[in-house]
Amino acid sequence: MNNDKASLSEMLIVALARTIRDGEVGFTGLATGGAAALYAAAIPLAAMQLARLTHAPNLTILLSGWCLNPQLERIDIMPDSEFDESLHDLPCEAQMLAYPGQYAHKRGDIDFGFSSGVQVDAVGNLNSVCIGDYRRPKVRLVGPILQPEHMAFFQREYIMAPHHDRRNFVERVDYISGVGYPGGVAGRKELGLDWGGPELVFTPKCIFGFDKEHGRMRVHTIHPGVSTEHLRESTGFDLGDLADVPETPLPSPEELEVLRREVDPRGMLTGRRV
Amino acid sequence: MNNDKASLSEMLIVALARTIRDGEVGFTGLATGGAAALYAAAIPLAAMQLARLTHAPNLTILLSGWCLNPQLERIDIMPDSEFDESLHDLPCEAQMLAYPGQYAHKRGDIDFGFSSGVQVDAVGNLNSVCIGDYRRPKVRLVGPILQPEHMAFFQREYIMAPHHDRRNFVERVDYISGVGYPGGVAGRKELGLDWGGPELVFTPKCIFGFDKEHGRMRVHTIHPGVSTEHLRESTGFDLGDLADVPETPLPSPEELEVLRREVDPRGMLTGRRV
Amino acid sequence: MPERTSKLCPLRDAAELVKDGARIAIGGFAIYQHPMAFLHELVRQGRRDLTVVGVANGNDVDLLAGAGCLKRVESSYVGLEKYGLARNFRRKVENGELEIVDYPELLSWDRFRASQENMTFWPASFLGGSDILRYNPDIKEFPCPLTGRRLWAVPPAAPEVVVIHAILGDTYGNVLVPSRRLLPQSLDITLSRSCDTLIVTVERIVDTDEIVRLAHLNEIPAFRTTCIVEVPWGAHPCPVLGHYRTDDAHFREYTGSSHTDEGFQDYLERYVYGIRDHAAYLEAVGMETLTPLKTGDAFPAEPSRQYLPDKRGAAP
Amino acid sequence: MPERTSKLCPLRDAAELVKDGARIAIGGFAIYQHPMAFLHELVRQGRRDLTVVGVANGNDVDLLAGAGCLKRVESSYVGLEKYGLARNFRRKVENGELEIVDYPELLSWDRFRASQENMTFWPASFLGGSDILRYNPDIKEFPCPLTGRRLWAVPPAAPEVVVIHAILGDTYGNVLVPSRRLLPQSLDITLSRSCDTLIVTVERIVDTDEIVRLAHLNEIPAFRTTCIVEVPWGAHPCPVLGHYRTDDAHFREYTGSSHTDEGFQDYLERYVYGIRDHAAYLEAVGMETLTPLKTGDAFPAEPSRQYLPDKRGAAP
Repeated sequence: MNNDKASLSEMLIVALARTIRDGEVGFTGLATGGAAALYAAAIPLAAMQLARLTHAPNLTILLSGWCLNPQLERIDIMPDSEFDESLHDLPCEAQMLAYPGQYAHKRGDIDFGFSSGVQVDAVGNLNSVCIGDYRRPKVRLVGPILQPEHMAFFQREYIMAPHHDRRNFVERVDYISGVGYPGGVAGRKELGLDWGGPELVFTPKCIFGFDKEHGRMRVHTIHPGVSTEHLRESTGFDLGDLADVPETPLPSPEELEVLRREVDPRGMLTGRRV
Repeated sequence: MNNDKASLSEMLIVALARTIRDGEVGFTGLATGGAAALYAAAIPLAAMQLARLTHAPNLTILLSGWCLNPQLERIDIMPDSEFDESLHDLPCEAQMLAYPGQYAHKRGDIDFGFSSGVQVDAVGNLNSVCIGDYRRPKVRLVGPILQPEHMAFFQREYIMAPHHDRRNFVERVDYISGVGYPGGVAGRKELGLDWGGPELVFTPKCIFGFDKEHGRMRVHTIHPGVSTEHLRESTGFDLGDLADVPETPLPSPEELEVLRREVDPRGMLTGRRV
Repeated sequence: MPERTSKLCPLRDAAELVKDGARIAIGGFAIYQHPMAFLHELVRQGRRDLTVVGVANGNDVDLLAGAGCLKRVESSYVGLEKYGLARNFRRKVENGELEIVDYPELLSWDRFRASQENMTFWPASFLGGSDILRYNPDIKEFPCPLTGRRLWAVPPAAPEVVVIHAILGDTYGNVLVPSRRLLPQSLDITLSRSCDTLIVTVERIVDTDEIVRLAHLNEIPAFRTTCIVEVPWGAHPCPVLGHYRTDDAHFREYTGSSHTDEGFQDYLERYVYGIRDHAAYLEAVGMETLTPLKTGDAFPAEPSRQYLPDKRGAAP
Repeated sequence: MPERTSKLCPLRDAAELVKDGARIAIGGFAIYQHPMAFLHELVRQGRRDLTVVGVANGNDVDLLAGAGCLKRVESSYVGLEKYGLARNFRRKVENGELEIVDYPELLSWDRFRASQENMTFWPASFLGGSDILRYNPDIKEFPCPLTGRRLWAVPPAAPEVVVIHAILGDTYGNVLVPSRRLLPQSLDITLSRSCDTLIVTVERIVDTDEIVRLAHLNEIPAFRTTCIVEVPWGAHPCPVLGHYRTDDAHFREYTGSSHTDEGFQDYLERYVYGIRDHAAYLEAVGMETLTPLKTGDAFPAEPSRQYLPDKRGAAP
């Protein structure tokens, strides 16, 4: 079994884990439903746990934003809500039960977090508020939630996109609930955003990075088996020259071994059947 | 014993208790040392307890600012510090263990409190910061502590003065740490103080009130046995016409009975030997 | 010695403290621990033109939206988490029948802190570039008086009435919050300190002796409470942490019915309009449904005070 | 699996994090639970020109003032409660050798909250008419951007280094605060969140298993802590709530000695300069003095980890 080829999830987990540095604080929420839960919670958690076991022993995991360094190996099924009674009993190092609490998000205590949006645009803005006109929307969504804080106060943000289609990756979002790089890093500064912003975007088809000077998203790596034409067709903004874009690297055998044996032996996070 | 004449403390306790209304929230600190402790804590506590037993059953007592409705009858000796371990074990209805806590002082939740100062002046300003020039003081005192909050946010303040001499009651304090009525109620409004301020001043010689229009202190009642000349000599500002000032009223036999039998049967608060 | 005043009050009278057009905040978070019995009573009384100011709302706002009680909502989230979008809310907003003002989540909490501290605004540093600003004329830019930094003044939540649901309280209005709490319970505490009129519905009224025994858990002292109402299962179908679980089947019935206005009117008929009061609601839901929802109790009840509606008869 | 990094550190090295001229905040309140062993070490190392920013200070500031370590103090109170005025502090201020900036008490706490939340100022509404304003050019008047109301912008506390004393922590820097706490312990928590450099001295280092068992009391997670030092009796002569009482006799010796500069230099010679380290301090004070100060323990110790300086030898 452990010689199987890496799955898409495993590839993303490992790529993400490699970008996490020792001593950081990572914040993840919880979400419900297959792909959404996988990208919003399971992949981030598995990546953090993998980083911790390989090169970042001092990483702090902030599960659901309030459960610090949970003993993830004690979870049988992935919890599907952030204030579930069962999470309260999960052994961990600290619980943040009041706000403001043990971390000072406005001081920049959080090194990285994970967001998703129904729309993401070419400069990395996020939208979870509405599709269409704000006053008479075609679809009213849930609202900005914690996105504005994620995209302003966290030192960097990973955008997790369970779906990669033209309707998700648009030239301009219909409502900016999380601010990307309009005008690049200088543009953010002018807006009063001294740090933070999206760093990478993980999708089922590629990983995006950012040209932070000009503020535009660019393809960082393409997943094996995805053609550049298919990627262009699935994306609502111009991707520029894709000639030199490398393939998303595969996990090393060692990483896969730690991931499968120690991080997620029961396949709860990767959805891998055991 | 219960037919004894009322003591000075008892007279002040009863006079104070009569001004407390049902449903109010009263805040008292704790202090150390004979007269200071008597005026800052014992008289206020006894008056609140008396009010509660006679006409204000819904009074909330905030002992030390954090212990709500303590069962005072369980105290053997008057605690002499606000965060004493023993106070933690005193049965009460609620404990405020964090700030901001159960009461919102900035919203005006506190109806009345008690302050004292080394100096009090003719418009009711308080000083607990320094005597003499601020930069090179003759005496450096402890600092403003909670006086600014008492004199701005509490609906009214009782000033408790254990000593009544020219050096305590001055025309102008050397440092205003608690604001009285400069310019009267209108003057306070201009300063941004929408409510609050000193209401009565209890001393061993008299009770002062305020002409709130002009903002000056005036003698409300003179204690029995104190002459108007002696009062003038003991006070560092002009007291005006004292011809019509009544004597401080004595407790009724019923009030004295409740005070001695129920509020303070062991004489802990009134200092009365039992 | 004169008697201390009881603040105990029937649900009906408590709901009358919320007038048409009032600005209210509702305890709970998303789909947790909302004072649902109270909201049902508001719907039954036909309240109109309410503004709800909140942090993260769910079936509380969706119910009021579906029953036509709302004019405006200020929040960071209106949704039903694992049960999907809040369909009544969504329909009303898409039809232009309900105004929504979007705020970031923790800033929404800060707005209640501003009210708790009587601040005339809350200073935020991070709104630049977001459409939060574009659609919200109540937020004003200003320079930091000390550093000159660009900041935004955000209006306080300023609820006229706050209603929360808790486990225990006494007749005077003291309310305990168990040490076994999570952020939603802490938010309720902030809400309770942000207003002048506070209504608390509780699962159970206890003697003040019990409050004294657990004084360190008394987060809402009597003087802050306007009235207290005993409403067992008062958050159903939401869970109450340390008391009972979500009624998953009821939530599915609710969301199923809310696909259309007509479907939701049927739901309301079944559980609100066609029902006399909360005791009748519990009968309609059925103890055979409720009892299995019980969890370990944060405050183990004295057996004599356990709520058995079929034995007590009268409605709370 | 790579090893997690220990943040355990000798007192001497921890004290070196506070540089001459630094702006520091000291845990505790008035005469309670200050990190006295740490302050003794600062004095021993001859630190100069410190600014202490605090809420209510006592023998912490008085010691540093008497030892000539201070340039400036920002606080609402410097005094010794039942032991009277802080005489070293008073003498320095009256001689013009120490600058004091007076702030109201809860506003002083708000200043730390401003730092915790990275606010560039804290808005206060109640300073009009007081001499707080007259002598403090750091506070600026401004109009509320929403209501026009007259307000004052107060600077954040902005400590460079915070030092607090607690009962328990682990080697990674997790620190527990017992549920049996009072406002001074809550203030320590606020302080710990207001800075980038946080030093915690603890009575006892425990296994991380114990932290996990009491995770709801972990108010300072490891990542916020810069270094942690095991210093039994580290607050003496102050009390530690849930651990030991005030050493009343020592406080009287202290205040008696502080009537004059000369007298206080003798005190320092006896307990600081003439003493190698904290273990030697405890020998100087004597276990026969310390042991009777013990109270019921908020965290009952495993017997094997109880501190017996005569048996363990090496100084922390």
